Amino acid sequence: MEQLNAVNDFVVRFANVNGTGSASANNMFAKAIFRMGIPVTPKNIFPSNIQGLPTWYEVRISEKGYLGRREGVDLMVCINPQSMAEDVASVKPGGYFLYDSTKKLHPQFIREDIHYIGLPMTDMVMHHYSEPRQRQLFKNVVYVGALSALLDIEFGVLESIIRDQFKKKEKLIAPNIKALELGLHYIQEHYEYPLGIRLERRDKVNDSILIDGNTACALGAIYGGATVAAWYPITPSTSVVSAFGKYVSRLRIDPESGRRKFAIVQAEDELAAMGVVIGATWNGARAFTATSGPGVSLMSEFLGLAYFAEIPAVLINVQRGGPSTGMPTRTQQPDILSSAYASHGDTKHILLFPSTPAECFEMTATALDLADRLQTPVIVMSDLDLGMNEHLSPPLKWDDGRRYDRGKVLSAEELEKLEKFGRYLDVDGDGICFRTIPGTHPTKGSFFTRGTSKDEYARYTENGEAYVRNMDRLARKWETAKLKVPPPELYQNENRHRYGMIFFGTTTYAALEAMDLLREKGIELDAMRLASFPFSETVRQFIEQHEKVFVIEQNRDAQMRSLLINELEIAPRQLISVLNYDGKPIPADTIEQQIARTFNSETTKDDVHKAQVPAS
Amino acid sequence: MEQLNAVNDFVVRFANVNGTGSASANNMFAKAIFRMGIPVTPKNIFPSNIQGLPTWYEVRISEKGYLGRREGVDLMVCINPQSMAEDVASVKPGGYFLYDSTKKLHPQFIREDIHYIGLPMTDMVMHHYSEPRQRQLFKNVVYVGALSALLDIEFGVLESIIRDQFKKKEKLIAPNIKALELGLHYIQEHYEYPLGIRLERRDKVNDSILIDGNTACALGAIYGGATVAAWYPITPSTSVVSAFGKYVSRLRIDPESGRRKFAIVQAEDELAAMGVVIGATWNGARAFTATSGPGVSLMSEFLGLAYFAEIPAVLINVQRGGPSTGMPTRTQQPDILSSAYASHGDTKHILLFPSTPAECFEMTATALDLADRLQTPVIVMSDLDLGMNEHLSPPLKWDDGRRYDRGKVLSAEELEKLEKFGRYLDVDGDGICFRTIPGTHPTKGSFFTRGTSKDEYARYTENGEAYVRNMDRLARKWETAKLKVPPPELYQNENRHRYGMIFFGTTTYAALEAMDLLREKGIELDAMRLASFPFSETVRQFIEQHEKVFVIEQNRDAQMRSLLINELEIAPRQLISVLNYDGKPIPADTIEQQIARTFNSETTKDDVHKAQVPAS
Amino acid sequence: MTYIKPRFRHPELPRNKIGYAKADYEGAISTLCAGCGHDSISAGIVQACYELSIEPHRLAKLSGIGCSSKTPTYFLSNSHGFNAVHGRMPSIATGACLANRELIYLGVSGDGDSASIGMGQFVHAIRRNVNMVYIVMNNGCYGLTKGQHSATADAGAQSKTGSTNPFPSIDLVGLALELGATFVGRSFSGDKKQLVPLIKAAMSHPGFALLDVISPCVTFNNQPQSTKSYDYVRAHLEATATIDFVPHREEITVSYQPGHSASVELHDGSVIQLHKLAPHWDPTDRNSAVTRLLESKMKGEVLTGLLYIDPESQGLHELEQTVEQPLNTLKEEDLNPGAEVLEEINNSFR
Amino acid sequence: MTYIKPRFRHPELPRNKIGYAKADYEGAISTLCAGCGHDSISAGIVQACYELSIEPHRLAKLSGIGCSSKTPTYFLSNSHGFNAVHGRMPSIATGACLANRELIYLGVSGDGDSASIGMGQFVHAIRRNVNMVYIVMNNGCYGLTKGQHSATADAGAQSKTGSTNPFPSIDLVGLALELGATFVGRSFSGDKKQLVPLIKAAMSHPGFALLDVISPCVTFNNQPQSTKSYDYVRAHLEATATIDFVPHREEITVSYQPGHSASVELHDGSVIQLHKLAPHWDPTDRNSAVTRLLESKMKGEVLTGLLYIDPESQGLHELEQTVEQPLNTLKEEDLNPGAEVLEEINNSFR
Ligand SMILES: Cc1ncc(C[n+]2csc(CCOP(=O)(O)OP(=O)(O)O)c2C)c(N)n1
Ligand SMILES: Cc1ncc(C[n+]2csc(CCOP(=O)(O)OP(=O)(O)O)c2C)c(N)n1
Ligand code: SF4
Ligand code: SF4
Ligand SMILES: [Mg+2]
Ligand SMILES: [Mg+2]
Repeated sequence: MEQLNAVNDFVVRFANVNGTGSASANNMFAKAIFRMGIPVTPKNIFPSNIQGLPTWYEVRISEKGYLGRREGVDLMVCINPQSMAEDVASVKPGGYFLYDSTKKLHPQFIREDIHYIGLPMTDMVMHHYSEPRQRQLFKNVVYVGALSALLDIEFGVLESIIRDQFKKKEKLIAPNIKALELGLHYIQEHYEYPLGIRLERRDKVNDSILIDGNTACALGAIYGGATVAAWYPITPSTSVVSAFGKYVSRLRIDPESGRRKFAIVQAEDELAAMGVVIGATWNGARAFTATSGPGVSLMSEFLGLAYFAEIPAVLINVQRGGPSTGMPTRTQQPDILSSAYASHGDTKHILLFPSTPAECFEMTATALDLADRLQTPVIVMSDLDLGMNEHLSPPLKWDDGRRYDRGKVLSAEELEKLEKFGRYLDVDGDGICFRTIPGTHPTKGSFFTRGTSKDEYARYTENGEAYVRNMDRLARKWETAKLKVPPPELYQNENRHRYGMIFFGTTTYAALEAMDLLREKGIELDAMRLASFPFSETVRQFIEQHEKVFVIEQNRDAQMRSLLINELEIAPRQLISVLNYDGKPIPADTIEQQIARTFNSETTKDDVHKAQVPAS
Repeated sequence: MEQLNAVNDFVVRFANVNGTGSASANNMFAKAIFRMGIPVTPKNIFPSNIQGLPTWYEVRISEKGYLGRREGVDLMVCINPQSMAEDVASVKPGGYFLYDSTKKLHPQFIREDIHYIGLPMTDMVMHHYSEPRQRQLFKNVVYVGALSALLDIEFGVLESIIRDQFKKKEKLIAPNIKALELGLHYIQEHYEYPLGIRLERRDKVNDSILIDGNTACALGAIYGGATVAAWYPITPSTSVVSAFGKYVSRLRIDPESGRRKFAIVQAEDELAAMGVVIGATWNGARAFTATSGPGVSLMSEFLGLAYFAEIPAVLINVQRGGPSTGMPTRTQQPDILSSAYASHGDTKHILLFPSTPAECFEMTATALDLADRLQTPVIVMSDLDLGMNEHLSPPLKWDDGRRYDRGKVLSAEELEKLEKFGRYLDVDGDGICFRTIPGTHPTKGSFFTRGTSKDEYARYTENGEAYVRNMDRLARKWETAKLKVPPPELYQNENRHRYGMIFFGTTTYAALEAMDLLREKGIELDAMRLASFPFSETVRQFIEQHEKVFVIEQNRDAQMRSLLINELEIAPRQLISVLNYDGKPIPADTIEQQIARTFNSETTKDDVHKAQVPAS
Repeated sequence: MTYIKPRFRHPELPRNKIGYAKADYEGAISTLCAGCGHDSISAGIVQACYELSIEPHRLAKLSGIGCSSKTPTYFLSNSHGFNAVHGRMPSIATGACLANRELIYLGVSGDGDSASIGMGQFVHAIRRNVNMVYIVMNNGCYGLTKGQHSATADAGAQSKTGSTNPFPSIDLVGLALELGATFVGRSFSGDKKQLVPLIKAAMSHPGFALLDVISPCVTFNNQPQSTKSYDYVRAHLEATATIDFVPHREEITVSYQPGHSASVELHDGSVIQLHKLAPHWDPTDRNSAVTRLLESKMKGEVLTGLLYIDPESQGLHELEQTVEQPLNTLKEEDLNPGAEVLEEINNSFR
Repeated sequence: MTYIKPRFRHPELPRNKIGYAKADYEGAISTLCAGCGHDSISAGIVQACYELSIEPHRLAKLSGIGCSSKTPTYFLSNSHGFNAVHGRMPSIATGACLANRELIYLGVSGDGDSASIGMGQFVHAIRRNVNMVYIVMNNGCYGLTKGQHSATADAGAQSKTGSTNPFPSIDLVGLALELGATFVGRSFSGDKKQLVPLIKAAMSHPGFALLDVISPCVTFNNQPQSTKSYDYVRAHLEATATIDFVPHREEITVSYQPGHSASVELHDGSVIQLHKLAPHWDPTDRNSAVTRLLESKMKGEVLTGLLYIDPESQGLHELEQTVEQPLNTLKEEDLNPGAEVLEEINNSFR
């Protein structure tokens, strides 16, 4: 029988039941590989439920540093009988299947073309542990121990992880290590090891960290000086604010009084969450909220208020599968249009597109600056994949010399000198006006904030000319924003190819890998990663300098493509969609195949410009 | 001094204070002209307030049937000292100014180039009426009487209107007629009459009616069989449901029991209003709601649910000036994008664009059919100008042979015959599936409606393939919709010119007049009026058959143009924006000027393709 | 439409009056955590519907979002179901109810779904007296999003993630009484003997019937100090009375000592029998219910049972004066005034 | 920041302790209907702020949408104002309050704004005990949209457009008591003598202070049978007690007979003096307030005055344990843990 062979380049998938504590064992597995200096990306595929349903943990190991998802499983670790049929089927021919051999495997699960490794996990834990909860937990550790033999994970690394993890519960260290050893020894006694697929220590992760995007956003908010966080729980954004809470409770407690230099409001819903943010920023604090699709819909009225009344607000939109409640535990990038144009009337919002946890950190802090500078909402467009999965990321960086940009806020002294304060006077011609914070000065600088039309002095007016002046100034501010938002990343010094590709956010991982795959096939493209909306001149130029540009994104309606066409006045036929919207992170071969197909259909014909071939 | 002279072609503006009962006198004025067979369009320009602020009523009389707004006032009827400076200034040179001469006019209000007509209204009513409220009300009637002499309004027509109006309060007829006579006689005794501008009976209104769009929508909902109306009050949509209430209370009471064949829910907010509609239609009734911008934002989450769970819903969006609370009593077309793409995730909604009250009627009834047929929300895009102002309109028409199209709903008998019912099975290949109404059959046809991803049998699933199948079917349904929605109106049998123009809704009035104005200047264009979204092939062809197409709309961000580019894959440079967004209905000369300017800049250059020159 | 089909009968299975077995009222297998209170309430619903001989297709089940709101999948699979968006089920139920006055509407919600995001709709459904049973599966936390405090969490409660709730708990029963609800009951998922007759009574009530059912979340909020835990509720449960529901036309068999019992006759002729009455409490006197509830709160008791019923309750259809025939069955000829009337209307605009 | 500038003084104008004249507390000219109750409440606010010697810039005024919500333009033009979207002022106020604990927050809303679209936020602002005065200008209708019934309209009320309200009226005071509000009062726009000290007391209360002020809409809901009309309220007004507010450090001059009066001392040392007490009512006992209110309702009385105050109230900042220094004044050095700590954090992810 064929046998898969590979060093540091394969996919392991764990099939668990949720609520059984498998997450921490699985994390240990990924972290051990990371500590062996090998690039790794784990992904959780979990149900919208608390306990008892199938959940998967998929780990891609890639010495080359490919961090996107890859289809096909090399080694399946099967703990969940519920999903066994599906799990057996997903193993690549020649691959491996580790299962609980306490019970004999039913013949229907036997494939001729894969290798079975039986580990009597249940038996082993029944024998060695007495408490039911312990049995459940250690079963997970046992299979990690087995994997350490099967894949050549350095045992010392696993030990070190356990020691770190239980620093404060030392008692637990020994039994955990024992469980590892149980698995290890069983394999050593019963099987040839390692398998054809295995690990070897490398030095490829440098100073990287393994962190999820939501935690990084939370830290960005802390470093960016947010003091008020308001939110309403919703998957997959919930952990942004829980991580914020965890760290501020350590980092922002006044040592003398024990009191808090922050406030977290679990609001009654998303409307209120956004209201709290707007109230706090209006009053001069930095504030943010985090939500997902349904929350963005509910926030639209308030987003329009913040746009029109010009109040800073930071929203972290951790996108999930839509529409409506959609696929709450699956990933997509489907809120681009609804975020960019949230609310009725002529509104537009700033969007930032982080693609790594390091960028989640940086862009959240930047969003707080931009919101203050531009006096408008800024939406950080993360997604479930980025937010809830751990990613190999450059370390988070903060320059201690960096100051917050609080934008145009007048102090009491400045007000004192001012002849007459006009909240909506465009003094500098950049569309951004000076604001004042309540309580600043006894007689100068007070004004009325409203969502209705107003004149330069913030007085209510129904005068059409005043309204137009104000709307045109907002359009001017939008032009200013183009110069302030993070620039796109170009992957070449100068454009050299006829075709280009554009991607953003989590699509980046797969897009970069696809570029390599295409290059192997002799197809070369220039590439650009979008970092923000509104789009700068660089984006326009990139598109103009190419005959056709592939726009890779994870939604059905090619929303980023629409936004590019709309806002840059691009001819639609120039932009070719590469889409994936099944709720799983887009894999490199989907991109590679869709692009290659276009290339091969004898020089791209017109009919391919919207090649919405769904992946998988 | 110059003197304006015109028969049946001028603008009269009344400057009143709101809450003083001027509306009914002003309406009488417009109606009299209408009954003299002369086309007329009145427009209310009112503040967001209940009493005591300036309000204007502007009547355009146009024998040629131009029903858009025209800048410049020929005759100002000034009852409000608050706004007098502005009102004096707005009269065209050679025009007329009718004022209350009880008090002498302050010299600052004297212009050399206009004609003043003093009418001591306050004196007259003080003298003839004793009660304060009567004095206030009859003052308004007095000036109408004066106008009857000044403009040659047939007195008998005014009398007939009063008789009709007070059919049930006969006592009021005589005093009203007396008030008219007071005004009439005063002019006859003190001035030469008629003025240079005056009326002459014609036969130009045929069987037209003078009605506001909101009432027409309400009647459309009644004729279309809506039984549940749910709403939350908001200007300018409020009168849709109040008119619905008024007519159903007459037309839909069961004669035997006195009970109602309808239910009107004044919901606690717009979210709830949309929820009630969705609940009612899910349960097999026809239902609708009406709202304006802020309401649409609040409804976005529910609109996404209705799209994804495929529940009919009709929403009448009477647009007003945005963003946010914006200009609640001014008109715009600013919710096109937010309505078309309302809600997060990949969602799209059907839009209908009525441009006359007759179409408000027809399209509301059609919307109820389409929503049932396509099992999705349908949004009727009216606006303040169309909804709240009276318009000269073809009569409302209903063919008694017309049947409601309830779409694909299975009866108990059909279910009985069915092997297995699958709510989301695309049996016919048009993307539209069969639905069942709760309670139909004891054992067949029940299913679970949800906003989450599901399979063909309405079972919850997190399976990516099932999700993609469903999303692709929804995209197929969207294609079907293109064949079902009302087609655009073309104003020529075949396209003959290099340039075309596209307009929709209330922009139509001014656009058609602008076409004539342009023709006078030797500029000829083909024209198309959009009636719906998604756009049909005809729309695409019209654009493709022209070098450039002007898209005329009333918002800042050229939203319809965006939608055309997005959905039809049109090259942006082909579409040139003509915009007006000051909250007043777009006037013909704004359009004419913007188009002419483009034409004259020696063949349209590239830089004009987004000529966002705001009007006024 | 009533559409009772003769059904194949397993002789050994007990059947109700319309020939349905209990299995006919069940749904899909629950995916909730083992031991979750919500599953017991689902079982109570199944039991009540079976005992009342409800035709499943004559009932519509609605919910919002949450573990609790998932339960309609787990009962009555022959009923149409609607899983709305979070907190917005009451408006959907209002619309559904207006469309067809003949079905029974059973709404299921959670404390997050009703007391936080859904507060506005909850209040206004009560105010409108929408004809429906509204069950809140109240566990004092957000189960589905992993255990955050809800607005019914106890002041001072610690969540599993360690945060302390500094805010007072909202008492949905007290709130409903204040708002003028016409049927207010509280129960406990672990007390089927009380829950089932309460559900049955609620289903016969013409108007909004609130059942606030404490339903422990074993995964996130079952610490013994939580007032929503099995231990706490068992220790502090106090009932206004025991309850029997005697449907219309059934013979009343038990009779109780006067003074210690009361019976309330409903519009459709069914009777709620209450015995071992709490002192100074009259089930049809709202003020006495309010007072009784205040007392219990002071003592830290969990007061359960039927708290208040307005036997004169007029449901939404009465208040709105809709015709007897369901609105969703009215046809063109009922609804459309026709071309002739339209011409008259046109004339009024000339 | 306290920033009292010496001001130019017109010798003849009376001044308060910080040298401001009443005119310094006024706003733009009202555009409401002549006779609208809301204008009297605005005047009451001006009076209260003047008497309390509040520095106008140390107060932030917030509102939603409606005629009532327009009033902040008509008082305190030296205060920052925020006219939010409809029904959502409470969340804005919550955020504002958290950002700066040192300002006074004065929220103004209508019955539509609070009891319909804003119900959820209203309830949760109470629950959080947000430090603010919350005045509902309650006229039982939607003034600005032309007189539709609001959720506080009387059951059976006829609107000017002729529709009858079949639903019970929501009593915001009863609701607030049920929800655990820490300061609950009701007043009448036409009773400045009661209103002004109530506003003053509310402004000194550390937490959410609700003032439900009946404020007739002369244009749409002033028919004598409306419980929100001038006539009705004048005829049925019943006060819990008359009220005096004695600010911190002022001498208490009047003293009343024991048994007929009570005084409540607030945290900041100011004192609320109540006299001619309603029988069986203790202003600091919530249950007695509930009972008193129930009684009044039965009699058709409009019970006004201070109904309940919790002198131990802990406002949102206490509950959230925020630092003394306003959050909006914290600087980089207070907020940013610095690069070194970040490196430690990075390490924890290796
Ligand atoms: C608009 C929106 N916000 C947030 C969520 C996420 N969410 C799902 S269930 C839930 C809370 C459920 O709590 P509860 O109603 O008490 O139900 P339980 O799970 O405790 O039974 C939340 C916040 C959502 N689905 N939609
Ligand atoms: C989202 C939204 N819906 C509706 C409206 C329209 N609207 C403005 S004020 C108002 C009601 C105001 O009633 P209330 O709060 O009682 O104030 P009042 O005018 O009676 O003082 C409504 C419905 C709005 N501005 N925004
Ligand atoms: S998390 Fe709690 S509420 Fe949800 S299913 Fe589990 S026990 Fe029940
Ligand atoms: S409409 Fe009513 S509430 Fe509004 S200003 Fe007039 S009287 Fe006051
Ligand atoms: Mg719960
Ligand atoms: Mg009101």
